[in-house]
Amino acid sequence: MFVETLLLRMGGESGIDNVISAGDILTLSVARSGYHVHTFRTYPAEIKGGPVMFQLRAGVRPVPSLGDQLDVLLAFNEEAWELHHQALRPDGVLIYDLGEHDAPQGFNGVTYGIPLERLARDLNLRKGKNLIALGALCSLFGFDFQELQATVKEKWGKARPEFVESNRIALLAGYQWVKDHIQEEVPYRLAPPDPTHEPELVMSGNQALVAGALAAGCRFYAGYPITPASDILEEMARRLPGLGGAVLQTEDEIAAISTVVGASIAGVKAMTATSGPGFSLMQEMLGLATMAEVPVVVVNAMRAGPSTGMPTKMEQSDLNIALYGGHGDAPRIVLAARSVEDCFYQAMHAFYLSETYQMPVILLTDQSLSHRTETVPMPDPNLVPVVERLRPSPEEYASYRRYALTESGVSPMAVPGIDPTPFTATGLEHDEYGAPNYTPAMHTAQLDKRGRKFEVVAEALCGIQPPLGCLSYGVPEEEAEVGVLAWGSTAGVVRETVEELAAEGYPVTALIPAVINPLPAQRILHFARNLKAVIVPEVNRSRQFAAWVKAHTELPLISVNKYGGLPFTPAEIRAKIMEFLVTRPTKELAQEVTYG
Amino acid sequence: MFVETLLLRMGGESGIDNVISAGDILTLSVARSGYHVHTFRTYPAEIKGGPVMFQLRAGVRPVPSLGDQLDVLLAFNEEAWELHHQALRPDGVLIYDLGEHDAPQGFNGVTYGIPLERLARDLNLRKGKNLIALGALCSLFGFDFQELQATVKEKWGKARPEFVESNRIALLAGYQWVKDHIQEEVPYRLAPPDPTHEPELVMSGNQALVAGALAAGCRFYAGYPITPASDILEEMARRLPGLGGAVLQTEDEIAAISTVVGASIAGVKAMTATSGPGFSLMQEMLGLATMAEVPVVVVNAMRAGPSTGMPTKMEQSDLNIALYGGHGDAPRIVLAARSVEDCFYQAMHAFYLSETYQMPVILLTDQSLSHRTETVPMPDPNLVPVVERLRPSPEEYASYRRYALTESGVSPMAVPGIDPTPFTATGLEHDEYGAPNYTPAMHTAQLDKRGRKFEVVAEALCGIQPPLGCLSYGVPEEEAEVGVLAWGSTAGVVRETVEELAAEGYPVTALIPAVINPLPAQRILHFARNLKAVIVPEVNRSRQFAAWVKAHTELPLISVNKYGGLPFTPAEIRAKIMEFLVTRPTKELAQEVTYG
Amino acid sequence: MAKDSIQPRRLPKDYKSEVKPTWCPGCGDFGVLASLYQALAQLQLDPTKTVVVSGIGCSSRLPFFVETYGFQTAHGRVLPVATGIKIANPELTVIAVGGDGDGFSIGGGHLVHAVRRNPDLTYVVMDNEVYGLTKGQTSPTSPLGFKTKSTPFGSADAPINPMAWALASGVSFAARGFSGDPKQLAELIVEGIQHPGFAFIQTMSPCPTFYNTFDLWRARIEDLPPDHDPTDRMQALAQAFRDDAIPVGVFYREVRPTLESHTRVSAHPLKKNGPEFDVRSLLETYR
Amino acid sequence: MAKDSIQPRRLPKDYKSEVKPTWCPGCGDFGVLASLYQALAQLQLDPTKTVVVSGIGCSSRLPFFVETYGFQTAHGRVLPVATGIKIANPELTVIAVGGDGDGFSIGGGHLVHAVRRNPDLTYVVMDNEVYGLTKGQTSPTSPLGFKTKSTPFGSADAPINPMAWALASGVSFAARGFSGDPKQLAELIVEGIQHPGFAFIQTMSPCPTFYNTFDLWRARIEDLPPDHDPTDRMQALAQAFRDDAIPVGVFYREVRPTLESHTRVSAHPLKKNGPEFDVRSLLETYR
Ligand SMILES: Cc1ncc(C[n+]2csc(CCOP(=O)(O)OP(=O)(O)O)c2C)c(N)n1
Ligand SMILES: Cc1ncc(C[n+]2csc(CCOP(=O)(O)OP(=O)(O)O)c2C)c(N)n1
Ligand code: SF4
Ligand code: SF4
Ligand SMILES: [Mg+2]
Ligand SMILES: [Mg+2]
Repeated sequence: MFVETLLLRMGGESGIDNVISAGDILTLSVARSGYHVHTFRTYPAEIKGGPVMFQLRAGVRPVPSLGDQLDVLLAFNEEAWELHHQALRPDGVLIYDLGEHDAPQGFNGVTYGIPLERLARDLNLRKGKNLIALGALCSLFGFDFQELQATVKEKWGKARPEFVESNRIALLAGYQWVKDHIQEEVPYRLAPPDPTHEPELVMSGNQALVAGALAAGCRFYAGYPITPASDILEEMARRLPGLGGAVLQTEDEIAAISTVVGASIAGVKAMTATSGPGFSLMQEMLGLATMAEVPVVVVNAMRAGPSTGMPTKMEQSDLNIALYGGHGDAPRIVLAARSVEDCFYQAMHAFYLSETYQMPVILLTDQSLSHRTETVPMPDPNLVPVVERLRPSPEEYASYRRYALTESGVSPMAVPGIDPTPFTATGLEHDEYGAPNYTPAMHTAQLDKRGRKFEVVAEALCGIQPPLGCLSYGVPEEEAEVGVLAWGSTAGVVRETVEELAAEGYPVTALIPAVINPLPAQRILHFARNLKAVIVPEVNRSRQFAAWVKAHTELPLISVNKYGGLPFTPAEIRAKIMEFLVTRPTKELAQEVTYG
Repeated sequence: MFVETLLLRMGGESGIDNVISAGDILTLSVARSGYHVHTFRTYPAEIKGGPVMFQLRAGVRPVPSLGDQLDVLLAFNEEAWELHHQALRPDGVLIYDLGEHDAPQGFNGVTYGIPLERLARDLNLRKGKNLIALGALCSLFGFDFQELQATVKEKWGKARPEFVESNRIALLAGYQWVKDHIQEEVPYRLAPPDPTHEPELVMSGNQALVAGALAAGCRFYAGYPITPASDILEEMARRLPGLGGAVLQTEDEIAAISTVVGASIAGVKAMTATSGPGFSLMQEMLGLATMAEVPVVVVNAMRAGPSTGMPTKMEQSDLNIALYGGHGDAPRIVLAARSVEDCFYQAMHAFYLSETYQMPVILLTDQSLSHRTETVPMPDPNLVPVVERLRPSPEEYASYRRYALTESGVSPMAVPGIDPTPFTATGLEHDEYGAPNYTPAMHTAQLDKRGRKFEVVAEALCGIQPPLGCLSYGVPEEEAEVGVLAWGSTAGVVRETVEELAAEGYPVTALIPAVINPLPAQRILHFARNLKAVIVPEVNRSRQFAAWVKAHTELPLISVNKYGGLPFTPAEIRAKIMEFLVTRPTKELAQEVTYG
Repeated sequence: MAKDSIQPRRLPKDYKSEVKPTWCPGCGDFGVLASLYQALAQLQLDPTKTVVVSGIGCSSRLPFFVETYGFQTAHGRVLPVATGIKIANPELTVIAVGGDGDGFSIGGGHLVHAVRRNPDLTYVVMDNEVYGLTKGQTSPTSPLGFKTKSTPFGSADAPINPMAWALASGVSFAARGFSGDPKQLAELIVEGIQHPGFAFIQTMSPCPTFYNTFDLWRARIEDLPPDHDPTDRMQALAQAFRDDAIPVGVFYREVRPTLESHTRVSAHPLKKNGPEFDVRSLLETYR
Repeated sequence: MAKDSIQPRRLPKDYKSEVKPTWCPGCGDFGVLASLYQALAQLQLDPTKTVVVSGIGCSSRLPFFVETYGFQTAHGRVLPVATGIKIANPELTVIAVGGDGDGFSIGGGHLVHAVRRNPDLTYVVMDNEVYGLTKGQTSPTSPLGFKTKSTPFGSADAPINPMAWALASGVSFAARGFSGDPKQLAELIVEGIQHPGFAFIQTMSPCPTFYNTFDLWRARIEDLPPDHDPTDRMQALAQAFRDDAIPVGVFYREVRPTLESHTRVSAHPLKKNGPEFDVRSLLETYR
């Protein structure tokens, strides 16, 4: 049977089965054949050893979520079966290592034993087991074998030319073994890709984010390693020197944000990225950036908290600290990326806002978004303006006031070594020139100035369109009965579910803002005006986004919360929507769509 | 004329006129005569030199606020006149240093020139000018001169016995000069004190807070100096060693909270205190205390922010970070002290809650409360239970689980060296024994456990009475038309204004909770049920408390915000209430009361 | 360091907890853990009166593997937390452990101050010159030019010299061991625990996964010269600065007052042995 | 350190800003400020290409009093901020200033790492052995037994030795001056600014209000011995540890690569002199 999406998981032992690298290469080759892909992976708590899992969801049309039940499970060992069999659909496909472990019991779907380990041993390719498995999968499910071979050669050949030949042999061995031993057809096969669809990029959220930051003109990065933000540091370290920029691995996160604030004062667009614990440590310096009006971009790739929590698991529980984390009246712009593609755009957006309004911008992502890969259509950097901060004009030189009480709140920022107008920036309350000033009138005026900037942002952002503004999915709002209001990486699963339900004829819609602060409250109220129920799914316990929306709109919201370290699945979202849906589609419509 | 309260301000040059020490001694002697007092002081930005001000408000009945216009201004120099004359009522009393500066112009009230500097010079008492001034004030306003003499002798005599005689001479010189040269009666004099009223204590908020913490059993304190919390460290350093406790001045605030967490793990009730910038730095370790379930008390004495802001000015702008400052789902109990007296009770309360529920408790105060002194009736420590944390019972030893998933969420906490049940505490997500565990089920269960504790607190606190619970003032709620909902140190001025208005016959009431999280939402809803308007005054720009209340109650609230670094005055609160009051009292009633 | 007289003599294995180490096969930290078991047994430390405290990192997982009280704190905060525990109850034996990143990078500010205050802690740093847990970035002890994912063109930052740093900060006991020689290391840990004051023990503990230095270090490690005088701070510094070899042994030792001798909490609320206190007597002073 | 050729020669007073110092009369920091004006004038530094950065404290108020670019940051963060400025634009002369609390207590963790990275900064610490701004508490350089409001029974913590600490951390230039000798201090600051790398200048700058050490220090201060070899780190350490006197002068000097030589930003967005970059070329690599 041809299916529109196929969900395939490989489970094995970290450091032995090379599950992740196999998964990544398979993903790329499948994407190159013209499919859409969406991956998900879990790492063991151990650095080496321990169970590891990679899952590829591929589809003829976009696959915005990680999906539900597995269509295919490839278990490199018995533990993988134990860990993952409950996720496999009853009529799914199980592949196990024939000869190494017994065929798992109690499964009624299709089972194939393939002697992965034995083939590797026979060919004397100790590390080739994963490639043998890929060849076998290719053969079984009819993926483009040439593409797979070419991808392996291109991606691994450069680094390790001495293995090009043995890689080829391994792939072929798996491919051929299946051809020789398995005649029957697998129950599911991906429908052929849309021939008009041009293959897309395959990137992780962190990679897209770095590209966006570089496109926006970021030329300095400072950071301290922390999962799941470390690869932003690493990617920057690889890329920035070639672009005339610099990267510093600092002694801690306080130094990272401090160095970034320094670089920005000196006129360079600068950024840091971290995760919860590091973000907590940055709060004081973020307040300085607010007070001294220094543009900085801070990425917080959320993971399960509080405290050290579960570093390799996702959660959407740092919204509160992003909104409210600093002492004093220190509002910050908060953005949340919704997909891998959106990581690119929101990174550009963050720099745009930060430079324009001279304030810190927090960009929230999370572990699932940071580490997963997705097909992404080539982003268009021209969709987001690249700006430079307002600087004093020659007429202003003579009476330059860094913190002039302007109408918009934005005042020209002189840069040392560039502008001839020295001033002293400070975290103390100050007069228009920057000199310390503690009078009630000046504190009030400067708090108003900084607050006014924020109000100006809110107005400027009013009505921005995708890719930066709110995304909508499903039926038009005025026709909908139930609406889903989501944020961050939960966007994908909401999009998928709502689009599916809408296609099935259900009056369901979704709205997903990227700008969390200032919240597009009018847009949300408009969205909700005819809805019978507004559902807010988020991966945290304390309903952080729902509370924030409620504070601005007084809308009655239905929270759906999950907090086990994993993203929502489409079935979970669907079930919740169904609870509140009264209208059912006519049967005809439903059938038509299910077939389509 | 006899008045019920008298507001007197002295302004001079820091380091020369010794305004603060004079003010403190006058305050104490006036309180010892049976009056109620409430002081307010501002420090210069300079360490030495710069204008300094001390203000004493004394009354026959409690004086919960700093008052409005000055009845009396004593200007040690011309700058003091310049700075403060606008605060002086048109028919007030001005005292200036005769011979040193000209009688200030443009003032139509009563003016007295007293040759303070010349008297000091004549008597060869260079530093005695402030005491001469006190003697003169005493004479002019009929304060108890014997009490003043005794107070000076007792308080300053011990430290500097060599000055006892010259102090006596200085006081007398001022006293006698007035007797000799000023015959007319001053326009205002305090009515005689209530003879049945026993003199009360005179303390600052920080002193009361330390006393409360010690009463609750706090025996370890770690802190890093920061205005206005430094004197909590200093007071603890003086007191704790004598009580068998210890104090550590750490290298920064991160070390302070870390050391406190360590001391608490080892079974000692421990606390730290800081202000905004330091509080921002403590966020990560507070998350560890939440995750590892370690009781700690953290005082945040708020000052004007953000960033370094205005260290010597008050603000109520750290509520958001107190509520939401940590990454992850990390709820914390937040208390806010409402008066000097309440600093004592809430400090005890904080330890009670923290030890009972094994979590961090944040106690908010602010610069005005920390540094002002007030008369306080002798607190009753028995009003707050002193508890020890739950520890494993012998029956539990064999199968001890530190993080057992109990119904209340509270699980026995073993203490090294005391209980024979070793375990490892951790900031990682963990199973019931404390071993790292990243399974979705366990993370969900432990988040629920920690969250459940919080729900149990909310229930337990439901209906607590003063001094810990909500304070109410004015007419009974069911008879009121306008209500004021306030928090923290704004309580005093609200109490005074509302009581005054109620006495004048206006249907006005006030409610002031101490527990901000969990918010007594039911109590607030009950308070508001018949009101036409609920006014929420707070000293910040972003309406932090109003937003928090709104998130829990959906009440329409009228925010009144002031953010210049100074507390509200009664006139400001009164004006706002008047805006929303429809009913006016009958004339008879009003007159009766104004007279009373 | 109280002994429990009824209890039979504890063996190293008795200090093993039920949590199995998650370290990579061949990780140097296994050697450190073995040495610690050995040292605990040699001193017959009471598990209920011993606390092993750590920060975050591969090495900082160690407390879970030891059957004593333990506390894995936040990244870099092991020393202030350990100091708080020790002041609160000086009868406890407090052993702090962690990695080079935890101790010298994010936690570096605390090291100097712990050292100068001289609480009676033993601090065992497992120095692998790399960030293990976050998968192989440069650490403050990584050599110049070190190529990692975070420094693909080679690290430009001169490494710190933790031993010199501790010595210059006034440490009262400083030693260096090698996880490849767990016997000597166990002796050093025993000495460190017995030392009345802050004992800094740098253990060279390779990370075969991200920076396999076993052979390199084994070739360069040698005992301190027999005539080394551990009471001479300048001699110790000279040894710390050597670049011809990695000397191991006790670099420095001095007895000076500990922090707890000034600040110990005698009125431990759970032991209730403080002076009677009625807050009203304090409050009366405000009349 | 660009000179502006049209501009007439700048005098020390030309570097005075309009903001008047808020320091107490007699504060040692006046001497340091005077020395700094002197040094700036001697080097004819361009105020628009010079940045004075500080943390928080009495001493950290200094940037406001200097007519160059300035940045008063947060307590303890002067060095990472200054490092960011220098990397972003290495043409700037960056001078970091602050107090002993700012630099050695809350900022202590950054000092070691700034020192080892060796950015071309000059760091002038005004060491008064006390916390001035917060009104007189013990600082990490306060002597043992020091009685303050925060240590009413005398400080129990051994003071740190900042000079030894900087030297052990690998500082490339280290000097000590005295605010009571502004002429020598100005020379040291000039040398520090000229030194290509991190220059650590400890200035003994008394706080007459909370710890008046003018006479005490004046009596103990003496020049480094004439035969002192500032290229010998061990000799410098020995001088740092002296307790018979407070030696002043250049303790140590060494030229090694600076941080900016590795990491300078050549593609400064406002100067736009980087390579042409179209992000699509990067994105194409993900196909
Ligand atoms: C505040 C914070 N920042 C960063 C991290 C991520 N992190 C965990 S361990 C570690 C460094 C580990 O290196 P090291 O201390 O040398 O220990 P090792 O793993 O090498 O034993 C880092 C950066 C964290 N947990 N918390
Ligand atoms: C995070 C933070 N903690 C504490 C403070 C309060 N504070 C301001 S300056 C200072 C110490 C000042 O001492 P030092 O650095 O020696 O400077 P000095 O005033 O002696 O020149 C402290 C503790 C602060 N501003 N920020
Ligand atoms: S990564 Fe390195 S330090 Fe961590 S467990 Fe593995 S070998 Fe040990
Ligand atoms: S308090 Fe001390 S350091 Fe501060 S300005 Fe006054 S004399 Fe100088
Ligand atoms: Mg390491
Ligand atoms: Mg100082």
